Amino acid sequence: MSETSNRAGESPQKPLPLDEVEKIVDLVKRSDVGEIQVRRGELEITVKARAEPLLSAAPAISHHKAVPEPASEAAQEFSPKRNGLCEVRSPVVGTFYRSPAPGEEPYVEVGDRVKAGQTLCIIEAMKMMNEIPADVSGEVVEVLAENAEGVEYDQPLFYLRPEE
Amino acid sequence: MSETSNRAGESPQKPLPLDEVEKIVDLVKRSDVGEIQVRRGELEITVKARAEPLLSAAPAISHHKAVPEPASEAAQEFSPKRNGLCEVRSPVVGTFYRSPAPGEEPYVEVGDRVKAGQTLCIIEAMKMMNEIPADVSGEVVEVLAENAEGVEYDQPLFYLRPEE
Amino acid sequence: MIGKVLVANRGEIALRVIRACREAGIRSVAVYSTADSGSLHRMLADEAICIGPPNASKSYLNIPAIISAAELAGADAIHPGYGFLSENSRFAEICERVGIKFIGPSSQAIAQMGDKAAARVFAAEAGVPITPGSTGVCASAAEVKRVGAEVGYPLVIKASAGGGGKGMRVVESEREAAGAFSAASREAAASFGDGSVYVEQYLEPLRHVEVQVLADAHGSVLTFPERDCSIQRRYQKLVEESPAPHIPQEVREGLMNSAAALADSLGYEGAGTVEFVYSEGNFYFIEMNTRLQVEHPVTEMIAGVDLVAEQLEIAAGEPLDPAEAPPAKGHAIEFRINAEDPRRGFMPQAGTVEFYNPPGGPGVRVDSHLYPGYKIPAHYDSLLAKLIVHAASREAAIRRGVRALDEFAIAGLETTLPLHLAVLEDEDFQRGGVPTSFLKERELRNEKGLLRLASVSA
Amino acid sequence: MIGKVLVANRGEIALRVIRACREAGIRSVAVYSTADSGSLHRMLADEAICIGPPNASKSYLNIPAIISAAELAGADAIHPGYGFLSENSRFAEICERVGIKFIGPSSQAIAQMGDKAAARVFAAEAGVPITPGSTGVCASAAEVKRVGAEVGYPLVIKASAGGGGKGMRVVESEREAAGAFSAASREAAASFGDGSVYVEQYLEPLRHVEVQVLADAHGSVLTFPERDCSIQRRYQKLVEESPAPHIPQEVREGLMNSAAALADSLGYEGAGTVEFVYSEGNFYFIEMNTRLQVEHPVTEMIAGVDLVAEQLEIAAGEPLDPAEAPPAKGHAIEFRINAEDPRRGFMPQAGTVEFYNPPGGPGVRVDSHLYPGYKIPAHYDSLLAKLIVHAASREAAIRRGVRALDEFAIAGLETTLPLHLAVLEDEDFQRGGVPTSFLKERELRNEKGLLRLASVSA
Repeated sequence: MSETSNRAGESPQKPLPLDEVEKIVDLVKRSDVGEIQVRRGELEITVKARAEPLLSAAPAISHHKAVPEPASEAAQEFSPKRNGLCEVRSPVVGTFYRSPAPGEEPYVEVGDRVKAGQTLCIIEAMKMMNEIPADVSGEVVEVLAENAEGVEYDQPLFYLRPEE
Repeated sequence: MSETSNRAGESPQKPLPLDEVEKIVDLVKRSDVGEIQVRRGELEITVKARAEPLLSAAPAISHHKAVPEPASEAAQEFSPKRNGLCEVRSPVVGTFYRSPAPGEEPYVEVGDRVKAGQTLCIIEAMKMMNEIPADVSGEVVEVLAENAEGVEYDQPLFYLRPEE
Repeated sequence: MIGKVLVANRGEIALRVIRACREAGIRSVAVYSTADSGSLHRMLADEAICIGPPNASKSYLNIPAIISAAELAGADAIHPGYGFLSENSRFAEICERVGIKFIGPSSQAIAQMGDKAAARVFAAEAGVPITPGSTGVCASAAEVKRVGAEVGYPLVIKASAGGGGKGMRVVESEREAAGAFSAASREAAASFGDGSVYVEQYLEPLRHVEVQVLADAHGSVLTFPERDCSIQRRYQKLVEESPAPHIPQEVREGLMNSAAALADSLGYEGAGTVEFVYSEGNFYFIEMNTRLQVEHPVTEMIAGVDLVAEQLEIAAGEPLDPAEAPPAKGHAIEFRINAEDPRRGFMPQAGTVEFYNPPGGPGVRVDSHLYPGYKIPAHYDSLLAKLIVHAASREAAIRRGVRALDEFAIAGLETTLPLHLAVLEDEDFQRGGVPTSFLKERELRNEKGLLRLASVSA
Repeated sequence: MIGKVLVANRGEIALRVIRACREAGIRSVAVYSTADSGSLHRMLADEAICIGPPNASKSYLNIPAIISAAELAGADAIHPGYGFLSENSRFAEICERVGIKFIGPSSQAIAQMGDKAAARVFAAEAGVPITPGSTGVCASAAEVKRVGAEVGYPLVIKASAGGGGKGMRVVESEREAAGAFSAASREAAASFGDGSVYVEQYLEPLRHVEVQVLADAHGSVLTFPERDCSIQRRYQKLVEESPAPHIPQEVREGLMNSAAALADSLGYEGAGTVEFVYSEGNFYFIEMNTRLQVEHPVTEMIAGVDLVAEQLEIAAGEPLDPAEAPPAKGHAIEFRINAEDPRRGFMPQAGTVEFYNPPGGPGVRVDSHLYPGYKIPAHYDSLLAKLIVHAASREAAIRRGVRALDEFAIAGLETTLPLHLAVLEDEDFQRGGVPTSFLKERELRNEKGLLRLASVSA
């Protein structure tokens, strides 16, 4: 959270009234209204009911695949940065290889520092080798795909912690 | 409600008027409006009803009867008393007659005072004449069905203003 | 000519009739109870009249209210659907008396077939094989014993006014005859207001097969290849198919001819179903249902006939065209999707349909009154939807059934959908021709969220 | 034997193929773009692989991504559906090269029929009547004039690589030939990367009729009674029916024989459609679509055939059984329900399906990827659902169509549902056999919330 204040005369050091937020959350849930907004001066609290009562029912029916799963879109929106990490995703469908050729050293290991543009892995698609570069400089925190396994478009491959 | 103006000189420690919020929530729910917003000075409270995501869309499609109309149940719950009036509803399906026989005087007219148990009309069903009594004593305020017309079960026939 | 039909029913069958009226250019009038104000049958009919409170005895079984509604709406005919007043001869008679065409047979034919003991006698006289047993009603336990001595045990005592397993008792030996007789009579009296019972040889294992009949007002009778309705739970059909698997062609012809002979000797008019038990190559008459059945679509799918449209035409006095019963094609199976939880003793479910998406694609038909957001009233029967699949062979129909059941999405309450998938997975069912004891002989197991049937070990 | 099929498509046709695979015991692999993560085809397939971003050129048209997905999933065949890569001979060729069975004809047959000018020549050689016009491509306006002098005006110039009305110009007289030639060539070059055009006599009024073909790998060809697809808007079909109204039996046979002759001479394999114009008792070849068509269900309904199941069997090398084309029964009509607002110039609609309840009951089939809550992506074509009705006669099918369209509930966006009701109400349509100019000659009027068609006064 930012430590500088964004508006003149405000007192941002003051703690947020989380207990009041909680009470309003309660009220929204209990009362089944769509939204409650309370503003007083610089303080503004808005609580919206979760929309889509439709699909929330989906988990109730176990084997019926036809009921939509909660779309993964929302998840994807947030994933590029998780806890300040950068996600490197696959730009193509293909087979993920961590090293240039079988038996050779992996391009990167967890803990390695990489520079933007440095090759992290290759993805083979239709006999074409696609080198996948790091888009930021930083540390390799996690490798998310298995060597020699298939990856789909947009599948997360690595977590990088960008340099400050 | 705070009387001090917003911005400078705020008193953010003042607790939020959650009981007032709760009253507005009640009002939204009771009144079936979409949104209530109250503002005074620095304080602003907005409560939105939960959107009926399913059925609110119904009016959008004109000729498709298959989309459920807002069920009349809710209306029925409230209708027995409207503005302190008592509704007399038809207990049977049949033809509504205001007088005992063609050419005779109606049982009651608007403005008449009736006693509980007094016949208000007859409804003919399968050649049977069903006398419909007033269930309270009071004044006939309105006759809601047309003489010699069909009425369905539960259809409102009269408004009575009950005696104090 | 029929210009306007009152549909004296609710749920999917009311929709079925309303749809047929619409397609025939006939106006439809729905009647509904206050519990059904949000129902599709109310919304899709041309007119709708509220006839009473939720309790069926005061609405869908309320004869004066329904007749009044028909008179108010100016309907010239009433379609009773199934259940409710559909086999009530008094209702049919009142319709006849007030000059409203009852879409079905005469009140006399309904009454004749409504008395199950008398119907047996009537069928036997028409040359239809009946199960060995009493001639008409049994007045005492002694008569049950006399039948037992003659045809052997086990026997089954049935309520003459009955149906659906009520007032029914199996008698394993002469010792049990007296107790079973009085229990059955008592139950019959309590259930139907008539304690009369009759007794038959109890055949087991047996299959339930039935023949769809159409008869016009001019003496023509059409019959269709039999339906097999042996997948039952407590005498309630769950899965029906047509044609019945492994039935020899001469038996098929025997069934169809018997059904035609019975309809003929009754002077029957309209749609009806003659029910038989089939056991070891022989078939015997059980009863005739003088109305449309829940499972009529399986016949429609294989025969390419529209039975409700035919009912409307017959009611209008039009003659049947024998070309309307062309050779059946392929195989059809119907699944009754009920608001019951098969994982918890088939506990009835009520509540709101949170999500609803019926399956589509080739060879799939859904008859249902559901829609997303529909509140299922707790007052009526549990049938939510009928899924009917049709394919070139029984094997293909089973595979299509699996596909469609798996796509069928109903959320907000538990249904019999997973039970049907378990039935289709059963090897005996896949071989075909299982007896009515099929479900009783199996237990339901929950495996990784899927329901499976396992034979009960002896 | 095919064990696993990758479905290189989306929407209702992806579901159609997935359903057929499921029923055939074949595993299915869906591919989807990030815009389709909430799509039913992703959810109903056995496996699903994301192949790219929303833009179709990077996902559903992305050959390397699709081939990679097929290799990753271990699919031994690819079904291309319609549109996208279904008539891309290079794609079929790559499939052939990497050893994945392309479910459709050879890349060579696709290429032969993809060049419309060459296809005309090929058809003529197979003995199929073609519209009088140029032999192959026209290199210059002078050649157009030469054809004009020979067969008379009006003429129509068409793009050889084309389809769907692009690169098409009507030439009313010799004066217009030069301008039309260059305009058509330019548009063809811009649309298809190939400016080649050819010229034909412009027949008007004309009807669009087409014949469904199935051909196996062993030289057997089956054809089915023609479909009439004359209800079009800007060369996009909206309503299709089979059989075509008022087509004499000898013309029907001529159409079916011509289609069979063409398929035969192509060494065709799989499902395909030969398209004809029909004008004043004569028919002429237009083009052959070397894939499944949107409107294939009307043939399925009247012929009782499952064309996608047949495609799968043919791809597995199984021989066709001539008994699979039995005499057609009844009449079927398909309505394309598009996300377009007919009241506002057919403006495309996107957004969320707030309420969805498809019609049910007898003779009604719905092929759709919608569900309540589905967000319609703006990136792809506007087809939301196909409603197909089947009944004993054309009149009955029209009445059933009215009934089903009226029940069909889609809320949250405007659709072409009301347009279809207006078409069914039109007296000329009801008589049957209207030309492709049907919709152009009428204007849409809004009357009390209902859409009606009114003839444009001359």
